[in-house]
Amino acid sequence: MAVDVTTPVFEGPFDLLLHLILKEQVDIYEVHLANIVDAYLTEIERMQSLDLELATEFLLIAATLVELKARRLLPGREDVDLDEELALWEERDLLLARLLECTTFKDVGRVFAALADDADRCYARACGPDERFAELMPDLLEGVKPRHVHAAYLRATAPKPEPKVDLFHVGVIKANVSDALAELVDELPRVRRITFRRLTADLVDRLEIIVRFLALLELYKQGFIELEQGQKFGDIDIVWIADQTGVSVGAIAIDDYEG
Amino acid sequence: MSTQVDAEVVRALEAILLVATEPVPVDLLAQILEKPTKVVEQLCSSLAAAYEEAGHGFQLVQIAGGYRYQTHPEMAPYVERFILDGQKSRLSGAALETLAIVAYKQPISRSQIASIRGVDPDGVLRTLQSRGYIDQVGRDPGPGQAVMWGTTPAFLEKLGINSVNDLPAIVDFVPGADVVEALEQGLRAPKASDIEAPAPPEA
Amino acid sequence: MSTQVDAEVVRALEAILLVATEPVPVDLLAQILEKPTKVVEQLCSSLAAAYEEAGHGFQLVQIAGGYRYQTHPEMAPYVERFILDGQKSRLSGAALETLAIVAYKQPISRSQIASIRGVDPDGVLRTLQSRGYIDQVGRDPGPGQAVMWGTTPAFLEKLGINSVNDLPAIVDFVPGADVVEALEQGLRAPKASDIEAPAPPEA
Repeated sequence: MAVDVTTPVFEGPFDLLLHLILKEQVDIYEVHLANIVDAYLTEIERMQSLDLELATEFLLIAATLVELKARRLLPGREDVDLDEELALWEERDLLLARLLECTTFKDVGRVFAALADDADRCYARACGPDERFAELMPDLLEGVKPRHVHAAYLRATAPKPEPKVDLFHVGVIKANVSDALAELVDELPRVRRITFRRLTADLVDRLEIIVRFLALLELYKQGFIELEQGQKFGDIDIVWIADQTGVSVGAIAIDDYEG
Repeated sequence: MSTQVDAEVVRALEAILLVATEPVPVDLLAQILEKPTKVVEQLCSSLAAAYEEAGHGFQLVQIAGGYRYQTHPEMAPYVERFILDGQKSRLSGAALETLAIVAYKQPISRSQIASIRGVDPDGVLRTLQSRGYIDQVGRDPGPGQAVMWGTTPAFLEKLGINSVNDLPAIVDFVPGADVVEALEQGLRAPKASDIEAPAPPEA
Repeated sequence: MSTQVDAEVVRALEAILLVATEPVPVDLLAQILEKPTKVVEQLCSSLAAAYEEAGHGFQLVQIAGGYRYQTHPEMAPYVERFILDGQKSRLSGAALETLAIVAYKQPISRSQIASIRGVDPDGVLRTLQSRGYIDQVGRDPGPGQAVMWGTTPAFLEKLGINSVNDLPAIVDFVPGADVVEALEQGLRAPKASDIEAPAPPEA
């Protein structure tokens, strides 16, 4: 459950690359290679023993980038092996194709968010027939015995088998302020105004809600957002007031709350 | 008060009454709409008359201390046919689990249920309430005053027990064999046979 | 068909839809009303238009393969004041992207999703399934028999659309020439002649 909210700053290699190439408007060769490799290594560490196939893929992409960049740094190399060159271009085309697919679905995701935000403003009638029709209503508990209720309770409260290796890193909840910031600067300019309750409705872990709150305070401190609370214990309204929509996380200096 | 303003208040009235699952007292409507009770009372009763006049298949009626939408008595045969033909007749697994949580942990708030089940329980709670298996049994005295849920006498009756104490006791949980296996499975590195070839990228 | 008869059918429609707890397919309405599906479809859509025209606080909408009553979006502030506990859950960016992939490529396996997103999708898939937005729709007939995922009616309701066919065409999202070029540019291995002095290495 907690998984999709502990989003790392970049959701994997494509995301990172897209960010570097498109949002930062730089070409890949002007970016610190070390940063890319670091980010990859972090990703790989995060996914440790989780999915070899994916980890391998990270490495392949990283290697391609290293190779591409190495060429830029070695101008005028004459002794290029043609086969090697072609293989590299093939790899590059593949990477380009996948980046395009990834960016396509990122855009669709934004449209989905807009559709869902609109749909969320409508509340369906779900009252059902009134008591005049009670006798006609099929009895949903037909055949249900106390032991079934007992079994259902056990099912509901049993620790969920999570095919995650988090058990090995006992107690480490992967939520930190910079991750939360990254999500917020992507999301808030889009929605403009939202209540804190709604913003965190998705989160189950208390720590994640707290981290989200700290990230908001950070944004507030730096003048990106306005916070309003009408009454004690009332909803906190969050309003994005910064002009820039493309605020980069790196631009926001944050206090280190971790550890 | 201008007609313009009234029209907006009437729209809000319609929206609130549409989602209400039980009759809404005029006082509460007045409070939400920030209008005098008398005005809201007046608007409700004209709205009810307007519906009747227009010949809708639904009515707005004053009942049990509040207003609610209900079907027009003349439409009862259609409603009955719909209930008999069109309604699901089994509780989903998710609904039964939620019902079980309410039964064992009552009184319990929506957010407590959400944190046990890990998902938003609103839809399921509505279904269970509309079937009369659970009901609101009070409010949390703490900040936020969350609605607390509990099971109804009808629930006990359907299960053939006298009190929730007659449900099988919950002992300290020991994971079943299937859960243990699933947990183990999750920790195991994937077998080669589990891994598919990645899909060819599409441009 | 006379207007008289139509009026009666419309009243019945209103009554049935008022008691329904999920969108009612036109087929089912037609069967209960004993009218041709086409006629019922037509009546539903005129009824929806009539409500909108009259400026009611509720709407009749076609969603997830059926018709349902819902509150008008403009009334959301009032409704939210009324249902204090009714906050709807929102989806993270990762969940939305994954949902987008499943919606357009269904049926699709976990590893196909992974290869598009470049990250392990298990956690997100679990969340989406527990919310009821996606479900297992079968197994890949190929070796490994991977579980295949697809979207559910709850997904359609969440997005407020009637069917996946109502989703915008995927070609509309394929990045424009400028983006493709920027990506191309970013990944281009330079020809020797293009190269000026290399950027100074940064610390």
